[in-house]
Amino acid sequence: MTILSYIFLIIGALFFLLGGLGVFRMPDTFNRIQAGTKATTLGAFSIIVGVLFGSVENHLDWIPKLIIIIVFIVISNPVGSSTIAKATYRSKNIPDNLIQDDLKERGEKQ
Amino acid sequence: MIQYASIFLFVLGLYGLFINKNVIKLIVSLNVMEIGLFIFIISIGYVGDNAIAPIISNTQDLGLIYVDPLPQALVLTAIVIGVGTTALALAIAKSIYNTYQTFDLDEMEESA
Amino acid sequence: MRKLFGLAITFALGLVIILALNNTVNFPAFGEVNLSERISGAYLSEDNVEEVGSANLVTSIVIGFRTFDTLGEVTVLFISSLGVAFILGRKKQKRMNLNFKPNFMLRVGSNILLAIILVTSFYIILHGHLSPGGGFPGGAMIASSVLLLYLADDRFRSNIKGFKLLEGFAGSLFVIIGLLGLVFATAFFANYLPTGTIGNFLSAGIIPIIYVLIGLKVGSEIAGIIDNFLTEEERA
Amino acid sequence: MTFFDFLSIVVGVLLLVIAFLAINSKKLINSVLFLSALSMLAVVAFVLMKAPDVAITEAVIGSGLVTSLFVFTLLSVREEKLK
Repeated sequence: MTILSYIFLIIGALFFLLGGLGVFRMPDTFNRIQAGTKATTLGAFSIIVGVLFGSVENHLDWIPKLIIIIVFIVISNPVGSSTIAKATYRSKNIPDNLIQDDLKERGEKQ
Repeated sequence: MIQYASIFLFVLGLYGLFINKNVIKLIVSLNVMEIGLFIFIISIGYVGDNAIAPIISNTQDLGLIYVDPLPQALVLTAIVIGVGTTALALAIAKSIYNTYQTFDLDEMEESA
Repeated sequence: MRKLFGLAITFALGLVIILALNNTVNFPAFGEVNLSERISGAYLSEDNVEEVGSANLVTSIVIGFRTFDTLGEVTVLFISSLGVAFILGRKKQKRMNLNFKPNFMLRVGSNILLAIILVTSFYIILHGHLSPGGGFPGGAMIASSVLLLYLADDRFRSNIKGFKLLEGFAGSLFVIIGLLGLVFATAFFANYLPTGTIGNFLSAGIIPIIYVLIGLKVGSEIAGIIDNFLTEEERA
Repeated sequence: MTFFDFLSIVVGVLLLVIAFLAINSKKLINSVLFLSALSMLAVVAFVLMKAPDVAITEAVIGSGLVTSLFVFTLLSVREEKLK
Protein backbone atom coordinates (compact mmCIF):
# COMPACT_ATOMS: atom_id res chain seq x y z
CA MET A 1 0.00 0.00 0.00
CA THR A 2 2.76 2.43 0.90
CA ILE A 3 4.60 1.84 -2.38
CA LEU A 4 1.35 2.39 -4.31
CA SER A 5 0.76 5.67 -2.50
CA TYR A 6 4.33 6.81 -3.26
CA ILE A 7 3.84 6.01 -6.96
CA PHE A 8 0.69 8.14 -7.09
CA LEU A 9 2.38 11.00 -5.20
CA ILE A 10 5.28 11.02 -7.67
CA ILE A 11 2.89 11.01 -10.65
CA GLY A 12 0.98 13.94 -9.13
CA ALA A 13 4.14 15.95 -8.48
CA LEU A 14 5.29 15.31 -12.06
CA PHE A 15 2.02 16.62 -13.49
CA PHE A 16 2.19 19.70 -11.27
CA LEU A 17 5.70 20.34 -12.59
CA LEU A 18 4.51 19.97 -16.19
CA GLY A 19 1.58 22.29 -15.54
CA GLY A 20 3.81 24.98 -14.06
CA LEU A 21 6.25 24.61 -16.97
CA GLY A 22 3.36 24.93 -19.43
CA VAL A 23 2.15 28.18 -17.90
CA PHE A 24 5.61 29.63 -18.51
CA ARG A 25 6.27 28.19 -21.96
CA MET A 26 2.93 28.36 -23.77
CA PRO A 27 2.44 31.24 -26.27
CA ASP A 28 -1.07 32.61 -25.60
CA THR A 29 -3.78 32.65 -22.95
CA PHE A 30 -5.86 29.72 -24.17
CA ASN A 31 -2.88 27.38 -24.25
CA ARG A 32 -1.85 28.58 -20.79
CA ILE A 33 -5.31 27.81 -19.42
CA GLN A 34 -5.01 24.35 -20.96
CA ALA A 35 -1.66 23.71 -19.27
CA GLY A 36 -2.58 25.37 -16.00
CA THR A 37 -5.84 23.58 -15.34
CA LYS A 38 -5.88 20.23 -17.13
CA ALA A 39 -2.44 19.13 -15.97
CA THR A 40 -2.97 20.34 -12.41
CA THR A 41 -6.40 18.69 -12.19
CA LEU A 42 -4.78 15.34 -12.87
CA GLY A 43 -1.89 16.22 -10.55
CA ALA A 44 -4.11 17.11 -7.61
CA PHE A 45 -6.26 14.08 -8.34
CA SER A 46 -3.34 11.64 -8.20
CA ILE A 47 -1.80 13.28 -5.12
CA ILE A 48 -5.08 12.90 -3.25
CA VAL A 49 -5.42 9.29 -4.43
CA GLY A 50 -1.89 8.69 -3.15
CA VAL A 51 -2.79 10.13 0.26
CA LEU A 52 -5.93 7.98 0.23
CA PHE A 53 -3.91 4.81 -0.28
CA GLY A 54 -1.49 5.92 2.40
CA SER A 55 -4.25 6.63 4.92
CA VAL A 56 -5.95 3.22 4.59
CA GLU A 57 -3.78 1.73 7.34
CA ASN A 58 -3.76 4.41 10.04
CA HIS A 59 -6.29 7.14 9.31
CA LEU A 60 -9.52 5.59 8.10
CA ASP A 61 -11.50 8.70 9.02
CA TRP A 62 -9.63 10.78 6.43
CA ILE A 63 -11.13 8.87 3.49
CA PRO A 64 -14.57 10.62 3.25
CA LYS A 65 -12.92 14.04 3.52
CA LEU A 66 -10.46 13.15 0.75
CA ILE A 67 -13.31 11.98 -1.50
CA ILE A 68 -15.13 15.28 -0.91
CA ILE A 69 -11.93 17.16 -1.84
CA ILE A 70 -11.67 15.12 -5.06
CA VAL A 71 -15.29 15.98 -5.97
CA PHE A 72 -14.62 19.66 -5.23
CA ILE A 73 -11.52 19.81 -7.43
CA VAL A 74 -13.13 17.83 -10.27
CA ILE A 75 -16.07 20.25 -10.38
CA SER A 76 -14.40 23.57 -9.61
CA ASN A 77 -11.37 23.36 -11.93
CA PRO A 78 -13.22 22.96 -15.28
CA VAL A 79 -15.83 25.57 -14.33
CA GLY A 80 -13.12 28.06 -13.43
CA SER A 81 -11.09 27.41 -16.57
CA SER A 82 -14.14 27.75 -18.84
CA THR A 83 -15.08 31.03 -17.16
CA ILE A 84 -11.54 32.36 -17.60
CA ALA A 85 -11.61 31.32 -21.27
CA LYS A 86 -14.93 33.11 -21.79
CA ALA A 87 -13.56 36.25 -20.15
CA THR A 88 -10.47 36.09 -22.35
CA TYR A 89 -12.68 35.82 -25.43
CA ARG A 90 -14.72 38.83 -24.38
CA SER A 91 -11.67 40.93 -23.60
CA LYS A 92 -10.64 40.75 -27.32
CA ASN A 93 -7.26 39.35 -26.36
CA ILE A 94 -7.54 36.28 -28.62
CA PRO A 95 -4.66 35.08 -30.84
CA ASP A 96 -4.65 35.82 -34.58
CA ASN A 97 -4.16 32.25 -35.77
CA LEU A 98 -7.49 30.98 -34.50
CA ILE A 99 -8.74 28.40 -37.02
CA GLN A 100 -12.31 27.89 -35.86
CA ASP A 101 -14.42 30.33 -33.83
CA ASP A 102 -17.55 28.55 -32.62
CA LEU A 103 -18.69 31.35 -30.34
CA LYS A 104 -18.72 33.80 -33.26
CA GLU A 105 -20.82 31.43 -35.36
CA ARG A 106 -23.32 31.19 -32.54
CA GLY A 107 -23.67 34.94 -32.59
CA GLU A 108 -21.90 35.84 -29.36
CA LYS A 109 -20.51 39.33 -29.39
CA GLN A 110 -16.91 39.76 -28.40
CA MET B 1 13.79 35.86 10.85
CA ILE B 2 10.11 36.09 10.03
CA GLN B 3 9.66 38.47 12.94
CA TYR B 4 12.00 41.00 11.30
CA ALA B 5 10.13 40.57 8.01
CA SER B 6 6.84 41.35 9.77
CA ILE B 7 8.29 44.53 11.34
CA PHE B 8 9.51 45.69 7.92
CA LEU B 9 6.07 44.82 6.45
CA PHE B 10 4.47 47.13 9.02
CA VAL B 11 6.95 49.89 8.20
CA LEU B 12 6.41 49.38 4.47
CA GLY B 13 2.68 49.93 4.99
CA LEU B 14 3.53 53.17 6.79
CA TYR B 15 5.67 54.20 3.81
CA GLY B 16 2.70 53.50 1.53
CA LEU B 17 0.53 55.75 3.69
CA PHE B 18 3.12 58.53 3.30
CA ILE B 19 3.74 58.47 -0.44
CA ASN B 20 0.40 57.50 -1.97
CA LYS B 21 -2.22 60.03 -2.96
CA ASN B 22 -4.90 57.57 -4.09
CA VAL B 23 -7.62 56.58 -1.63
CA ILE B 24 -7.71 52.93 -2.76
CA LYS B 25 -3.91 52.74 -2.44
CA LEU B 26 -4.18 54.12 1.10
CA ILE B 27 -6.61 51.34 2.03
CA VAL B 28 -4.26 48.76 0.47
CA SER B 29 -1.41 50.18 2.58
CA LEU B 30 -3.55 49.90 5.70
CA ASN B 31 -4.17 46.24 4.86
CA VAL B 32 -0.43 45.63 4.41
CA MET B 33 0.18 47.15 7.85
CA GLU B 34 -2.55 44.93 9.26
CA ILE B 35 -1.00 41.74 7.85
CA GLY B 36 2.42 42.71 9.21
CA LEU B 37 0.93 43.26 12.64
CA PHE B 38 -0.85 39.87 12.57
CA ILE B 39 2.35 38.01 11.68
CA PHE B 40 4.22 39.87 14.44
CA ILE B 41 1.65 39.00 17.11
CA ILE B 42 1.62 35.34 16.04
CA SER B 43 5.43 35.26 16.10
CA ILE B 44 5.42 36.38 19.74
CA GLY B 45 3.71 33.13 20.68
CA TYR B 46 6.08 30.81 18.77
CA VAL B 47 7.86 28.66 21.31
CA GLY B 48 10.36 26.58 19.37
CA ASP B 49 10.86 24.14 16.55
CA ASN B 50 9.66 21.16 18.61
CA ALA B 51 6.37 22.76 19.70
CA ILE B 52 3.07 21.65 18.19
CA ALA B 53 -0.24 23.37 17.44
CA PRO B 54 -2.47 23.88 20.50
CA ILE B 55 -4.94 21.04 19.90
CA ILE B 56 -5.09 18.21 22.42
CA SER B 57 -6.85 14.85 22.16
CA ASN B 58 -6.96 14.03 25.88
CA THR B 59 -5.66 15.47 29.10
CA GLN B 60 -2.55 13.27 29.17
CA ASP B 61 -1.27 15.30 26.19
CA LEU B 62 -0.84 18.41 28.32
CA GLY B 63 2.74 17.48 29.14
CA LEU B 64 3.83 18.19 25.56
CA ILE B 65 5.13 21.57 24.41
CA TYR B 66 2.53 23.77 22.74
CA VAL B 67 2.76 27.14 21.08
CA ASP B 68 1.12 30.00 22.94
CA PRO B 69 -2.63 29.93 22.15
CA LEU B 70 -3.41 33.43 23.46
CA PRO B 71 -1.95 35.49 20.53
CA GLN B 72 -3.72 33.16 18.10
CA ALA B 73 -7.05 33.80 19.84
CA LEU B 74 -6.48 37.56 19.65
CA VAL B 75 -5.53 37.50 15.95
CA LEU B 76 -8.45 35.19 15.04
CA THR B 77 -11.02 37.81 15.98
CA ALA B 78 -8.91 40.72 14.72
CA ILE B 79 -8.86 39.29 11.17
CA VAL B 80 -12.67 39.18 11.02
CA ILE B 81 -12.88 42.73 12.34
CA GLY B 82 -10.37 43.74 9.65
CA VAL B 83 -12.93 42.79 7.01
CA GLY B 84 -15.49 45.08 8.64
CA THR B 85 -13.14 48.05 8.83
CA THR B 86 -11.91 47.52 5.25
CA ALA B 87 -15.52 47.37 4.03
CA LEU B 88 -16.35 50.58 5.89
CA ALA B 89 -13.29 52.33 4.42
CA LEU B 90 -14.21 51.17 0.91
CA ALA B 91 -17.78 52.41 1.38
CA ILE B 92 -16.39 55.83 2.37
CA ALA B 93 -14.11 55.75 -0.71
CA LYS B 94 -17.13 54.97 -2.91
CA SER B 95 -19.07 57.91 -1.51
CA ILE B 96 -15.98 60.14 -1.97
CA TYR B 97 -15.98 59.14 -5.62
CA ASN B 98 -19.66 59.98 -5.94
CA THR B 99 -18.96 63.48 -4.64
CA TYR B 100 -15.67 64.39 -6.39
CA GLN B 101 -15.56 61.98 -9.41
CA THR B 102 -11.98 61.02 -8.54
CA PHE B 103 -9.95 58.93 -6.09
CA ASP B 104 -6.92 61.23 -6.11
CA LEU B 105 -6.44 63.53 -3.13
CA ASP B 106 -4.75 66.33 -5.15
CA GLU B 107 -7.49 66.45 -7.79
CA MET B 108 -10.05 66.49 -5.00
CA GLU B 109 -8.44 69.61 -3.58
CA GLU B 110 -8.45 71.35 -6.98
CA SER B 111 -12.11 70.63 -7.63
CA ALA B 112 -13.18 71.76 -4.17
CA MET C 1 13.49 61.43 -5.08
CA ARG C 2 10.75 61.96 -2.54
CA LYS C 3 9.93 58.25 -2.69
CA LEU C 4 13.57 57.29 -2.06
CA PHE C 5 13.75 59.67 0.89
CA GLY C 6 10.55 58.20 2.37
CA LEU C 7 11.86 54.67 1.91
CA ALA C 8 15.11 55.55 3.71
CA ILE C 9 13.24 57.12 6.63
CA THR C 10 10.86 54.18 7.05
CA PHE C 11 13.76 51.70 6.77
CA ALA C 12 15.52 53.57 9.58
CA LEU C 13 12.32 53.43 11.62
CA GLY C 14 12.18 49.65 11.18
CA LEU C 15 15.79 49.32 12.32
CA VAL C 16 15.04 51.44 15.38
CA ILE C 17 12.04 49.21 16.27
CA ILE C 18 14.15 46.04 15.94
CA LEU C 19 17.00 47.49 18.05
CA ALA C 20 14.54 48.70 20.69
CA LEU C 21 12.92 45.28 20.92
CA ASN C 22 16.24 43.43 21.09
CA ASN C 23 17.56 45.35 24.08
CA THR C 24 14.70 44.90 26.52
CA VAL C 25 14.50 42.30 29.24
CA ASN C 26 10.75 41.78 28.94
CA PHE C 27 10.81 40.78 25.28
CA PRO C 28 12.38 37.32 24.72
CA ALA C 29 13.97 36.38 21.41
CA PHE C 30 12.01 34.64 18.67
CA GLY C 31 11.30 31.01 19.59
CA GLU C 32 12.81 31.20 23.09
CA VAL C 33 9.71 31.81 25.16
CA ASN C 34 9.00 30.23 28.52
CA LEU C 35 5.25 29.74 28.65
CA SER C 36 5.08 29.22 32.39
CA GLU C 37 6.07 32.87 32.91
CA ARG C 38 3.16 34.04 30.81
CA ILE C 39 -0.56 34.10 31.48
CA SER C 40 -1.03 31.35 28.90
CA GLY C 41 0.59 28.91 31.27
CA ALA C 42 -2.54 29.12 33.42
CA TYR C 43 -4.74 28.44 30.38
CA LEU C 44 -2.71 25.33 29.61
CA SER C 45 -2.97 23.86 33.13
CA GLU C 46 -4.96 20.67 33.56
CA ASP C 47 -7.66 22.05 35.87
CA ASN C 48 -8.60 24.88 33.54
CA VAL C 49 -8.68 22.65 30.46
CA GLU C 50 -10.91 20.18 32.28
CA GLU C 51 -13.20 22.98 33.38
CA VAL C 52 -13.85 24.19 29.82
CA GLY C 53 -13.58 20.82 28.11
CA SER C 54 -12.59 21.96 24.62
CA ALA C 55 -9.91 20.04 22.74
CA ASN C 56 -8.90 23.08 20.70
CA LEU C 57 -7.17 25.39 23.16
CA VAL C 58 -7.64 28.48 20.95
CA THR C 59 -11.40 27.89 21.03
CA SER C 60 -11.29 27.39 24.77
CA ILE C 61 -9.73 30.86 25.08
CA VAL C 62 -11.98 32.62 22.55
CA ILE C 63 -15.27 31.19 23.84
CA GLY C 64 -14.35 29.80 27.24
CA PHE C 65 -12.13 32.22 29.12
CA ARG C 66 -12.65 35.40 27.10
CA THR C 67 -16.27 35.26 25.91
CA PHE C 68 -16.99 38.80 27.02
CA ASP C 69 -14.12 40.00 24.79
CA THR C 70 -15.64 38.06 21.88
CA LEU C 71 -19.01 39.71 22.52
CA GLY C 72 -17.32 43.09 22.16
CA GLU C 73 -15.61 42.05 18.94
CA VAL C 74 -18.86 40.78 17.42
CA THR C 75 -20.37 44.15 18.35
CA VAL C 76 -17.58 45.96 16.49
CA LEU C 77 -18.31 43.88 13.38
CA PHE C 78 -22.03 44.66 13.73
CA ILE C 79 -21.36 48.39 13.98
CA SER C 80 -19.11 48.36 10.91
CA SER C 81 -21.74 46.52 8.84
CA LEU C 82 -24.29 49.07 10.10
CA GLY C 83 -21.98 51.86 8.94
CA VAL C 84 -21.63 50.30 5.47
CA ALA C 85 -25.43 50.02 5.21
CA PHE C 86 -25.78 53.64 6.36
CA ILE C 87 -23.32 54.98 3.78
CA LEU C 88 -24.19 52.82 0.78
CA GLY C 89 -27.89 52.13 1.37
CA ARG C 90 -30.35 53.93 -0.90
CA LYS C 91 -34.10 53.77 -1.16
CA LYS C 92 -34.57 52.64 -4.75
CA GLN C 93 -32.04 49.92 -5.34
CA LYS C 94 -31.13 47.71 -8.21
CA ARG C 95 -28.46 45.09 -8.53
CA MET C 96 -25.15 46.18 -10.05
CA ASN C 97 -24.88 44.92 -13.62
CA LEU C 98 -21.75 42.79 -13.88
CA ASN C 99 -22.16 42.64 -17.69
CA PHE C 100 -21.92 38.87 -17.77
CA LYS C 101 -24.35 36.18 -18.91
CA PRO C 102 -23.73 32.84 -17.16
CA ASN C 103 -23.55 29.84 -19.47
CA PHE C 104 -24.90 26.38 -18.71
CA MET C 105 -21.68 25.01 -17.25
CA LEU C 106 -21.20 27.87 -14.80
CA ARG C 107 -24.80 27.69 -13.60
CA VAL C 108 -24.85 23.93 -12.94
CA GLY C 109 -21.30 23.81 -11.60
CA SER C 110 -21.83 26.66 -9.17
CA ASN C 111 -24.97 25.02 -7.80
CA ILE C 112 -23.05 21.83 -6.97
CA LEU C 113 -20.15 23.86 -5.54
CA LEU C 114 -22.58 25.85 -3.40
CA ALA C 115 -23.79 22.65 -1.73
CA ILE C 116 -20.22 21.50 -1.01
CA ILE C 117 -19.18 24.91 0.36
CA LEU C 118 -22.22 25.11 2.66
CA VAL C 119 -21.67 21.57 3.98
CA THR C 120 -17.98 22.32 4.60
CA SER C 121 -18.76 25.56 6.39
CA PHE C 122 -21.26 23.91 8.73
CA TYR C 123 -18.75 21.11 9.36
CA ILE C 124 -16.13 23.70 10.30
CA ILE C 125 -18.53 25.53 12.60
CA LEU C 126 -19.76 22.39 14.36
CA HIS C 127 -16.25 21.01 14.91
CA GLY C 128 -14.87 24.29 16.25
CA HIS C 129 -14.12 22.79 19.66
CA LEU C 130 -12.32 19.74 18.24
CA SER C 131 -10.32 20.83 15.19
CA PRO C 132 -9.01 24.11 13.71
CA GLY C 133 -11.78 26.40 12.59
CA GLY C 134 -14.90 27.54 14.33
CA GLY C 135 -17.51 30.21 14.05
CA PHE C 136 -15.43 33.01 12.55
CA PRO C 137 -14.00 31.19 9.48
CA GLY C 138 -17.21 29.16 9.07
CA GLY C 139 -19.31 32.32 9.00
CA ALA C 140 -16.96 33.83 6.44
CA MET C 141 -17.40 30.69 4.33
CA ILE C 142 -21.20 31.06 4.47
CA ALA C 143 -20.79 34.65 3.28
CA SER C 144 -18.49 33.52 0.46
CA SER C 145 -21.14 31.04 -0.71
CA VAL C 146 -23.54 34.01 -0.99
CA LEU C 147 -20.80 35.78 -2.98
CA LEU C 148 -20.58 32.74 -5.30
CA LEU C 149 -24.33 32.96 -5.94
CA TYR C 150 -23.99 36.66 -6.76
CA LEU C 151 -21.15 36.02 -9.20
CA ALA C 152 -22.63 32.99 -10.95
CA ASP C 153 -26.19 34.25 -11.44
CA ASP C 154 -26.77 37.67 -12.94
CA ARG C 155 -30.27 38.09 -11.48
CA PHE C 156 -29.69 36.84 -7.95
CA ARG C 157 -30.72 39.13 -5.09
CA SER C 158 -30.32 37.85 -1.56
CA ASN C 159 -33.15 38.28 0.87
CA ILE C 160 -31.59 41.08 2.89
CA LYS C 161 -34.45 41.29 5.38
CA GLY C 162 -34.03 37.60 6.18
CA PHE C 163 -30.32 38.14 6.84
CA LYS C 164 -31.06 41.05 9.17
CA LEU C 165 -33.60 38.93 11.07
CA LEU C 166 -31.18 35.98 11.33
CA GLU C 167 -28.40 38.25 12.56
CA GLY C 168 -30.53 39.88 15.26
CA PHE C 169 -31.88 36.50 16.35
CA ALA C 170 -28.41 34.95 16.65
CA GLY C 171 -27.00 37.99 18.46
CA SER C 172 -29.75 38.19 21.03
CA LEU C 173 -29.68 34.43 21.64
CA PHE C 174 -25.92 34.74 22.24
CA VAL C 175 -26.52 37.29 25.00
CA ILE C 176 -29.46 35.33 26.44
CA ILE C 177 -27.31 32.19 26.77
CA GLY C 178 -24.74 34.31 28.56
CA LEU C 179 -27.36 35.74 30.90
CA LEU C 180 -28.61 32.23 31.74
CA GLY C 181 -25.18 31.67 33.24
CA LEU C 182 -26.19 34.11 35.98
CA VAL C 183 -29.17 31.88 36.80
CA PHE C 184 -27.68 28.39 36.64
CA ALA C 185 -24.15 29.29 37.71
CA THR C 186 -22.40 32.27 39.20
CA ALA C 187 -21.18 34.43 36.36
CA PHE C 188 -22.05 35.96 32.98
CA PHE C 189 -21.16 33.39 30.25
CA ALA C 190 -20.42 30.68 32.82
CA ASN C 191 -20.29 27.15 31.38
CA TYR C 192 -23.32 25.58 33.04
CA LEU C 193 -23.82 22.54 30.79
CA PRO C 194 -21.92 19.27 31.48
CA THR C 195 -18.57 19.35 29.69
CA GLY C 196 -18.23 15.64 28.92
CA THR C 197 -14.95 14.00 27.92
CA ILE C 198 -12.42 15.97 25.90
CA GLY C 199 -12.36 14.97 22.24
CA ASN C 200 -15.97 13.81 21.90
CA PHE C 201 -18.36 15.59 19.55
CA LEU C 202 -20.86 16.26 22.35
CA SER C 203 -18.60 17.95 24.84
CA ALA C 204 -17.47 21.36 26.06
CA GLY C 205 -20.87 22.51 27.35
CA ILE C 206 -22.14 25.73 25.81
CA ILE C 207 -19.12 26.27 23.50
CA PRO C 208 -20.57 24.57 20.35
CA ILE C 209 -23.92 26.37 20.80
CA ILE C 210 -22.25 29.78 21.09
CA TYR C 211 -19.97 29.05 18.15
CA VAL C 212 -22.93 28.14 15.91
CA LEU C 213 -24.63 31.42 16.87
CA ILE C 214 -21.42 33.40 16.19
CA GLY C 215 -21.05 31.67 12.81
CA LEU C 216 -24.61 32.60 11.77
CA LYS C 217 -24.11 36.17 12.98
CA VAL C 218 -20.78 36.70 11.20
CA GLY C 219 -22.06 35.06 8.02
CA SER C 220 -25.21 37.15 7.81
CA GLU C 221 -23.31 40.37 8.58
CA ILE C 222 -20.67 39.84 5.87
CA ALA C 223 -23.37 38.73 3.41
CA GLY C 224 -25.18 41.99 4.13
CA ILE C 225 -21.96 43.94 3.46
CA ILE C 226 -21.54 42.14 0.10
CA ASP C 227 -25.16 42.88 -0.80
CA ASN C 228 -24.65 46.56 0.00
CA PHE C 229 -21.59 46.71 -2.24
CA LEU C 230 -23.40 45.08 -5.15
CA THR C 231 -26.43 47.37 -5.19
CA GLU C 232 -26.58 50.85 -6.59
CA GLU C 233 -29.07 53.60 -7.03
CA GLU C 234 -31.61 53.08 -9.75
CA ARG C 235 -31.40 55.60 -12.54
CA ALA C 236 -34.66 56.79 -13.96
CA MET D 1 20.43 26.20 9.38
CA THR D 2 17.23 24.24 9.78
CA PHE D 3 14.44 23.80 7.28
CA PHE D 4 12.28 26.23 9.27
CA ASP D 5 14.93 28.96 8.95
CA PHE D 6 15.25 28.40 5.20
CA LEU D 7 11.46 28.53 4.65
CA SER D 8 11.05 31.58 6.87
CA ILE D 9 13.75 33.47 4.95
CA VAL D 10 12.07 32.64 1.62
CA VAL D 11 8.60 33.60 2.88
CA GLY D 12 9.87 36.79 4.52
CA VAL D 13 11.68 38.03 1.40
CA LEU D 14 8.66 37.23 -0.79
CA LEU D 15 6.37 39.05 1.67
CA LEU D 16 8.48 42.20 1.49
CA VAL D 17 8.80 42.11 -2.33
CA ILE D 18 5.07 41.58 -2.88
CA ALA D 19 4.15 44.26 -0.33
CA PHE D 20 6.44 46.73 -2.15
CA LEU D 21 4.80 45.84 -5.48
CA ALA D 22 1.31 46.21 -3.97
CA ILE D 23 2.11 49.68 -2.67
CA ASN D 24 4.00 50.95 -5.73
CA SER D 25 2.16 49.49 -8.74
CA LYS D 26 0.55 52.01 -11.10
CA LYS D 27 -2.76 50.30 -11.88
CA LEU D 28 -5.21 49.94 -9.01
CA ILE D 29 -6.34 46.43 -9.98
CA ASN D 30 -2.73 45.18 -9.91
CA SER D 31 -2.32 46.59 -6.44
CA VAL D 32 -5.45 44.75 -5.24
CA LEU D 33 -4.27 41.45 -6.75
CA PHE D 34 -0.85 41.80 -5.10
CA LEU D 35 -2.65 42.36 -1.79
CA SER D 36 -4.47 39.06 -2.33
CA ALA D 37 -1.17 37.28 -3.02
CA LEU D 38 0.28 38.89 0.12
CA SER D 39 -2.46 37.45 2.30
CA MET D 40 -1.93 33.98 0.78
CA LEU D 41 1.76 34.25 1.72
CA ALA D 42 0.70 35.30 5.21
CA VAL D 43 -1.24 32.01 5.36
CA VAL D 44 2.03 30.16 4.69
CA ALA D 45 3.69 32.13 7.49
CA PHE D 46 0.87 31.27 9.91
CA VAL D 47 1.12 27.57 9.06
CA LEU D 48 4.89 27.74 9.62
CA MET D 49 4.35 29.18 13.07
CA LYS D 50 1.84 26.43 14.02
CA ALA D 51 -1.34 28.53 14.00
CA PRO D 52 -3.89 26.53 11.98
CA ASP D 53 -6.97 28.42 13.21
CA VAL D 54 -5.59 31.76 12.10
CA ALA D 55 -4.43 30.24 8.81
CA ILE D 56 -7.93 28.98 7.95
CA THR D 57 -9.52 32.33 8.80
CA GLU D 58 -6.98 34.33 6.81
CA ALA D 59 -7.29 31.96 3.82
CA VAL D 60 -11.07 32.38 3.67
CA ILE D 61 -11.15 36.12 4.28
CA GLY D 62 -7.95 37.52 2.81
CA SER D 63 -8.05 35.72 -0.51
CA GLY D 64 -11.78 35.86 -1.22
CA LEU D 65 -13.86 38.41 0.61
CA VAL D 66 -11.53 41.42 0.89
CA THR D 67 -10.38 41.09 -2.74
CA SER D 68 -13.98 40.87 -3.94
CA LEU D 69 -14.92 44.00 -1.98
CA PHE D 70 -12.04 45.95 -3.59
CA VAL D 71 -12.94 44.66 -7.06
CA PHE D 72 -16.61 45.58 -6.64
CA THR D 73 -15.65 49.12 -5.66
CA LEU D 74 -13.42 49.47 -8.74
CA LEU D 75 -16.10 47.96 -11.00
CA SER D 76 -18.85 50.33 -9.88
CA VAL D 77 -16.54 53.29 -10.48
CA ARG D 78 -15.56 52.15 -13.97
CA GLU D 79 -19.21 51.72 -14.98
CA GLU D 80 -20.00 55.26 -13.97
CA LYS D 81 -17.07 56.51 -16.01
CA LEU D 82 -18.45 54.84 -19.11
CA LYS D 83 -21.77 56.64 -18.86
